Amino acid sequence: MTYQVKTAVFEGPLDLLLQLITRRQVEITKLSLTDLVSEYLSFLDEMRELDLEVTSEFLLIASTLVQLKARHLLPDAAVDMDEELELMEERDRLLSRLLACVTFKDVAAVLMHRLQEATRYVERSAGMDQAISPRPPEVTVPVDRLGLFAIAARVLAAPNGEPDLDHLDLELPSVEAALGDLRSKIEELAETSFDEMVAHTTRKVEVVAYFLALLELARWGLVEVSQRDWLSNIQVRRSGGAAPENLTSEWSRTP
Amino acid sequence: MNNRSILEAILFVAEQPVPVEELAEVLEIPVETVQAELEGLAADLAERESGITLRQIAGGWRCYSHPDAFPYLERYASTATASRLSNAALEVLAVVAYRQPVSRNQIAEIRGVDSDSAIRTLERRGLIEEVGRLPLPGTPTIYGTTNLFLEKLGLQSMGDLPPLADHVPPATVVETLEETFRADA
Amino acid sequence: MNNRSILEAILFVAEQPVPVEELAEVLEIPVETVQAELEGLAADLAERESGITLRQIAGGWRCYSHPDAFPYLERYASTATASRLSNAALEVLAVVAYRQPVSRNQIAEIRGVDSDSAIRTLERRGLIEEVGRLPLPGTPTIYGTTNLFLEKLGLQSMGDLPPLADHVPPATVVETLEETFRADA
Repeated sequence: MTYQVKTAVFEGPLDLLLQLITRRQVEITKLSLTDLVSEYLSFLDEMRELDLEVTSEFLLIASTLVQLKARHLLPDAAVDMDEELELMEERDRLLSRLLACVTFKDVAAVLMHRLQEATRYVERSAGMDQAISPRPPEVTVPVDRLGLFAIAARVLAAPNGEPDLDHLDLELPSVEAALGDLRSKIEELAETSFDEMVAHTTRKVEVVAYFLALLELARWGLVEVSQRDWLSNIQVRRSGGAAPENLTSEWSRTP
Repeated sequence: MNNRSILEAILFVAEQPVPVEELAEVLEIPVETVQAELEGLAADLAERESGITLRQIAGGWRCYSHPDAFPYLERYASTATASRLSNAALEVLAVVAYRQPVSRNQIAEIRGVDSDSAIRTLERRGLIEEVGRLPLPGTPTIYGTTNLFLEKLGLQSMGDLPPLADHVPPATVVETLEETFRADA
Repeated sequence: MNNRSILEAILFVAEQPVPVEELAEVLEIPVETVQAELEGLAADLAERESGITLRQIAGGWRCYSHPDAFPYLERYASTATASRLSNAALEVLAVVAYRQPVSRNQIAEIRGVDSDSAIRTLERRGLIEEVGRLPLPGTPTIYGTTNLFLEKLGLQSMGDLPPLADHVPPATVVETLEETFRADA
């Protein structure tokens, strides 16, 4: 299990290498190539076991590291000058790519900060008041048909923007909480309507949560629901049955 | 940030008069305090001869441009920037063009943000128009593009717009999902 | 009505950043005077802790609500805040911002990983766009940032981005890395 946690946090071979390095940043001056190489290699093994995609890029970096390590361990061995030069070139390339990667990661953090800052500035989009606004003599559409097509493709391709799980987690009302609330209400009231049950909510998603909770209660046989026609209020009545022990909802959140 | 500034910020972005009770709720302060602050703010703006005025109107408060600035606003309205459509308006226009007839709510749902003022702008500019009502509670208006739209985009008919269907592979949605799961460590 | 108030009124109704030249034309006064008045107005608003701020952005001037009021605006309008970009998308955005125009392959090379879906995400969000094609086999697309990028980041121009050199890791880190990888250490 720990593997998944580990592997989920890096993206690509450079990223992996960086993480292995920064993990020991406490003592960056004592960074040992030997340790680094063995860790990188063991990671590749783990990835293979987990059947993750090991690209040639991963292997290329691994082989460079191994070569460097070999050279490191055998400083006096006779070496082929050509091979040596090639290795040095490869090393420099790796080094400069690592540095570029670190640099852009740093910039990305700055951009994120700026984006967050900028969203806090809200512009006024109401325009001129209709009552006093003069009709502009000639409206300009700053795109042609292909431009408009591109915009449509962009906007229509991603309804409601990107799905963002962090947000969902924070903002979705809990069905479990709604369940608890409904159960205590139905204990108290014996008979009520869905509209009354959700009278205190302010957002549509909360109503949805309550609706799901109500379905769950009906499934457990704790309430009876009825409706005169499809647009009328849903009537909810406590049914005779006692609550079974240890009810678990499929909406329960697993930590 | 003090209450007066917060009220000023809210009324700056508001697209219609905001009832004092609503403001009191947002700031979690008594209605009387809000009323007093707003009167103070309105007096302030008037005193320093601001280009913005604050008025109590139609059951709420709203900011307006100062009436004396009207001749200049008229001239501004005919400049390049003012007559060019904003990004938001262009997005709404694209949605209406490809999804017509479409309602306010459908547009907002697609864009993920409230789009009322952009819709008003496009309507006022004659690029979209009401084409009917939906048989739903509140009978929401549905919009379509106009002949002026065709003219402005140099189109002979709507058939001249590149078809969208072949260009929106559902794969992109899958990929976006995938990326969200993968990259957000 | 004085120039400053007229400018305030115009920027209050403007739906996008207004270039200073355009304002000068509307008011029939020199560009320098407009610039000075706007700077004065911005300072004024800041000094009296107004809920409105005036910023020079994406080639023009535009009024915004004060960032400190944002939590209240969210409560007032329950604004759908733009959903966050993933780390991968942010990194690609950083590469495009500083290396533009840049191709898919060049981006992948720098990040050491395939970046296609992050590129698509950014394109869809309107933050980057195709700016041309390379004269190579397969004529690969090259990307650049958009005006919306400037606006979303609160930048006046690309020159406002901090120089890349500021983000290069400190010498000690570079040295240690180099030492580690040096064969004859």
